[in-house]
Amino acid sequence: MANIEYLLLFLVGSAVISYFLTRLNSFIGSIFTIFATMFVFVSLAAYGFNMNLDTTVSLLPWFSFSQTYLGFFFVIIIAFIYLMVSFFHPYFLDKYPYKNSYNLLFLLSLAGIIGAFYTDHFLQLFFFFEMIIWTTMFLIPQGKSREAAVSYFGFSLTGSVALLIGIFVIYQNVGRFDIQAGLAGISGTTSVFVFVLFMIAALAKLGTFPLHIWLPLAHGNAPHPFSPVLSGALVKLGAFIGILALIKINPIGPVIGAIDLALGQYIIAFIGSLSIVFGTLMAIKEDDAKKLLAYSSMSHGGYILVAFSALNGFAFAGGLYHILAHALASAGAFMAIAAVARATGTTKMKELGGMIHKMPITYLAYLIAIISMAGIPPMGGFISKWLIFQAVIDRGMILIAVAVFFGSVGSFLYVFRPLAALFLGQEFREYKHVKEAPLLMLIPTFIIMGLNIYTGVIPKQIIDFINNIIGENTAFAPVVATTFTVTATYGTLNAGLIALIFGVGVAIAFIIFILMKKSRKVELMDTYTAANFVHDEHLLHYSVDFYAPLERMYEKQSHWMKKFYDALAHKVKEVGKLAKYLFMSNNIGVTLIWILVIIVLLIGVVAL
Amino acid sequence: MIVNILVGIGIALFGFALQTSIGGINRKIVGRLQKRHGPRWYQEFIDIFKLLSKRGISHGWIYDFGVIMALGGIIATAMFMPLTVDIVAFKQFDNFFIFVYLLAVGMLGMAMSASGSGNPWASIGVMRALTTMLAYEVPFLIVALTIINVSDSSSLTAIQAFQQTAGNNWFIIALPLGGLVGVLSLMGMLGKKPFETYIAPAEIASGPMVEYGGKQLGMLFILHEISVFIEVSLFVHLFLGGASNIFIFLIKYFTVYTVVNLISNVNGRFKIDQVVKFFYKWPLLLAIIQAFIAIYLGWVI
Amino acid sequence: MNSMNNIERVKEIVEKVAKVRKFEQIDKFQIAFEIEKNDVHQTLSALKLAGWKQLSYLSAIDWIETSKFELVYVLFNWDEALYIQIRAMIEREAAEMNSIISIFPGAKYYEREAHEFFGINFPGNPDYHKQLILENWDDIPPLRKDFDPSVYSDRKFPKREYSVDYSVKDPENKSFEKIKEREKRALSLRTGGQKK
Amino acid sequence: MKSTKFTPVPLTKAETDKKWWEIGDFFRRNSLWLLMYCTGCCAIELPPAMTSAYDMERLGMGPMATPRQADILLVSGYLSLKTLRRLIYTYEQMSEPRYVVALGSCPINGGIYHDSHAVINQLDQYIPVDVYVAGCMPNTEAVMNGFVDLMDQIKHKRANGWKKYHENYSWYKANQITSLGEVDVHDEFHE
Repeated sequence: MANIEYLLLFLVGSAVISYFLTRLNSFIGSIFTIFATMFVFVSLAAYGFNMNLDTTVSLLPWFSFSQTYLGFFFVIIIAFIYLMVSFFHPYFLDKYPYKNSYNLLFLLSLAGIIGAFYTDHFLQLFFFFEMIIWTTMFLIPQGKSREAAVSYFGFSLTGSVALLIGIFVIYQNVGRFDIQAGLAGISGTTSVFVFVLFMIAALAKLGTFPLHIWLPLAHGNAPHPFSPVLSGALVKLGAFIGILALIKINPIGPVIGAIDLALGQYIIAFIGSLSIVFGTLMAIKEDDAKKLLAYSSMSHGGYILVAFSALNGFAFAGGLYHILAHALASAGAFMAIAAVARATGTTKMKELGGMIHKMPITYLAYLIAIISMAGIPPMGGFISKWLIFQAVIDRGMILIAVAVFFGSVGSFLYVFRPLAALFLGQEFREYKHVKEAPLLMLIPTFIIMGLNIYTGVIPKQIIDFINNIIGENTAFAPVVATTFTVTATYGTLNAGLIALIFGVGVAIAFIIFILMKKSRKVELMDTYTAANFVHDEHLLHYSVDFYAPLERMYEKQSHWMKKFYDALAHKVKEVGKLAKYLFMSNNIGVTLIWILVIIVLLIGVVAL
Repeated sequence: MIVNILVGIGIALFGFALQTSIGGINRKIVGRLQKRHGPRWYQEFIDIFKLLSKRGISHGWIYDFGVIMALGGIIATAMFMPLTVDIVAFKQFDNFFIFVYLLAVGMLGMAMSASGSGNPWASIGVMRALTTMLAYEVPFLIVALTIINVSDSSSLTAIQAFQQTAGNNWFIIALPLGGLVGVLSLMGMLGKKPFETYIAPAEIASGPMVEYGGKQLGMLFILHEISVFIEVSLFVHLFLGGASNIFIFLIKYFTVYTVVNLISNVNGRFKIDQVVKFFYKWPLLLAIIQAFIAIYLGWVI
Repeated sequence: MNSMNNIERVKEIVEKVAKVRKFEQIDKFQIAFEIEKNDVHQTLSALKLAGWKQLSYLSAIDWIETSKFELVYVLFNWDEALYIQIRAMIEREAAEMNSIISIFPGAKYYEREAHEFFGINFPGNPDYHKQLILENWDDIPPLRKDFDPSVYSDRKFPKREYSVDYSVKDPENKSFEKIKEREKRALSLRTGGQKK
Repeated sequence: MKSTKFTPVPLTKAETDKKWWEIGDFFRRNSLWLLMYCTGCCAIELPPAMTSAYDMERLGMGPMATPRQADILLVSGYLSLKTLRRLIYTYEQMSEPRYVVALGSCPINGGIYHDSHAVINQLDQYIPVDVYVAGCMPNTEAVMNGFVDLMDQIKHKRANGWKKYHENYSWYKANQITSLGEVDVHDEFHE
């Protein structure tokens, strides 16, 4: 029996050990981190599935744990991403300025995550949240930029302050810090207030519109192996809070009759759809591969919000499925980009090209990840999007459907861009020496590839587990699923059949291909150039401003949010300067005024 | 299961043969329109077999793999397509979204292969194709949403059956605005003028296909014929009440394709941003209005 | 007439900076000055200041009898309808002319062309010797008068040799039948395969 | 009554290949796609050949955008050295089998440019030409007739220019090098 308390202590202990080991030798330290993460993941997977974890507390005072299907769903996904990413550490650590503390912080943040999802106490939830934020905040600036960490911290702080206020409001009303009881205990205006506060926290963590500025900055500038964690795992904390608010609190407000949905949920769905559109448009425009994927995370965050706010069993299942599918897809994509960045030292798409000839396996990993990300069968993303579509159509949420469909088609555009610019196209001479990623890095790549396909072909186990969550948290009917099929409002989806038929189709195409005459192999540079002689492969590589005609149409509007936040930051700075002037001035007059004010106050207090 | 798969392959083959002949007949019709004789009706078959018999070039494994994946995806999509209410390989699994998204596998494969050839024009063509797709797909999906909501199923056979039951009109009549949007989107899907920006032979040397010759190009031609078959039959099933037997299907199919082709032949070509602006102006607006009318007000003729 | 005034004005400008050896009015809108080689730069800059801002063309003429090259600079004014040609004679042997790219940067390519086709050197132009139009030229510059293109063509490009004399007058020639057959076929093509 | 007994004779591989090749020839001659290399004045004869006057499409022919897709390289007019270099490049990019049709007298013997320093005299010294259409310029019937001739040649397996190019590659290459020099063109703007 694994005990959560022991797991936490084990993680903290191994964090310290890994610090010293890394100090000794970064490779050994990283290998140790892999084993520590693996141990945690395996014990969680072995005991957590059937809720067999031991939640008794003996060593840690004031802490209390309980296990839920919902919490486990998140924990197992995130722990899995952590495990996969830890395989990358041995090859990246030497590049970072504070490599000793890297593994330490990494393991500590995992401890924070396990705590956050297993606790049943609001204050502990907040504590673990802060633990995650603080550890990751020191991980992010080890990448390219410190500004990114500041931005990340600022927005996370907004979220956690909102969360804390919400917690206190609940405590004030219910008198307990217990999560289940607390959420169940509030009603009326209080619940609306808590709903808003919790949603602010959720939006900030999920990086959705309008609290999304940190997302591309943090994802784009974080250390390469940490971006998959940020996008695949940590962002999902927001989804967790969102579920608490949207499903558990679910305040009674005015109901929109046409779609039979409460106003609060509709507003969240609308924010989600704005996030989808905005994230899609920005991702299409982005030149840095990691920032592009970050914007795609934002758009997928929007999908998750839409799914949970539709208040429909299929949508709820679809949202959870989407969390899993997107975690796998975005981790896969980010890890592929990380492998490329390790080999070439850049993630800018205009500087890269033709990596497929050097790194075919990484390419395949990226391909499968983006197929899932774009929601194309036979990968996991299709099933989740299909479930979400059912709910959107069922409710008749037309405006939200526009955004959902736009994001779905738009994702073809942006996921294809790194594929074309970074992996395909001309082979650049400066990367002639590049080799495929080392075996240790290919292990997680293969595993994630396999899981991406698995989630898209055999939905049974996942849907069954999601049904447990539905039964535990909601009153929705469970989703009917057999080994290969999922049934929803408007018909049945046979994922296995689709994969099989796709295989048949490819087999037929392959037979046609193999029967016909063998092709003549030519060089990449030997392409049709209107018979001109071009000697520089950079000139034959189309990757800068890929969607120029489309980008031109919203170029001017694309900086609005950034400008708004810049102006806001400017105002905050001004207020800060005023405060500084008032309280920390060298001016004797100001000091005298303060002394006078204090004396008057004191006299007043004494007199009263 | 094996029987079903064989039926599916049969449908895909039938679709290929059908569209290739009708494409040839349409070339003849267009020739007559331009006061020419026009080619033989089986000219497209000759073109495809000729291409398959030639010895083309290969730009590396992704160039070949992409073509195989593209053709495979399209054949797989065609295998799900119902011809009539009864002739369908996989009953109740012919979900509308499969056609939209499985078609995308084929397109992704083709885009991958084209970009893998290393020709900048191919990439530009792919960019244009994807942008056009972003334009026409959203209005079309909104109309499809309305149809699914009204007919209460997303299975194509069920939608056909819904339209064929007494008292229900074809959706092109029941949802007139949606029908208009459907026609416009179909033209975008088929890459007919004025939305054929991504082929543009004189401008970007036939776009994605610039580097293809020999069997690869032949396979892309097969792919194109089958995908036209899928798109036109999708339109027939969604808007024109499907078909209760194969002859009705043939008549409807021929009519739709010919009409679209004739419209396209009297048009010029849009610029790529004009395509996007066009689709996000009128068709999207009409689609949303139609959805409001049909879903919230319940006005379905 | 306005253009007459212009011509007078241009004459004045040119005569101020250069010794005009010959003035020629080609037509109403074109005039030509023949000046000394050393005055060319001054004249061009003066005319540029006066509004003839565009160098339309720069070329050369090979006067093989007098063993001279004549350089012709054609200037164009966007505001007044008057072309000015500035002509200067240079020696044919080791032909050399200082570059004018400091006045008209666009002359870079004209000078390269003149070098390639006449072999005139342009010191001051950093890449006048680079190849511009001809690819891998291996003879004397082709537009010089002492270059015989026919000989070059015979040497360089294989010629078709005719063993049979396809004379139209020859009654024994079988090719008439072929021609008749072709005409028949052409007729059938014209009529779309229908026999008349 | 003579009884004829059908005895299946197994074909050798060479014979099967030949049969397939004949079938392929049928398709190839009925679907000839052109790559028009419009170098000279003869190109003006192509619009009437394509449009309603003569309607090339009824023979299954049509213009194509790139050499990869095309079957015929249509040289219309004189070839300067610079063009020839690019023509050869284009020819080598085409898919096999490939045919060359040359219009006008310039590719035959230099035409009115026979003594120019920049124009070559005889195209078949550099790449194999299957059909020459003589005339300065040839009228449209002659052009169409040239295409029909090519179809005839394909039918009777005489359009073997592309095979000749493979067999006598060194001879063609030597000719190209004498006239053009090594293919060594620099793009000074992007160096």
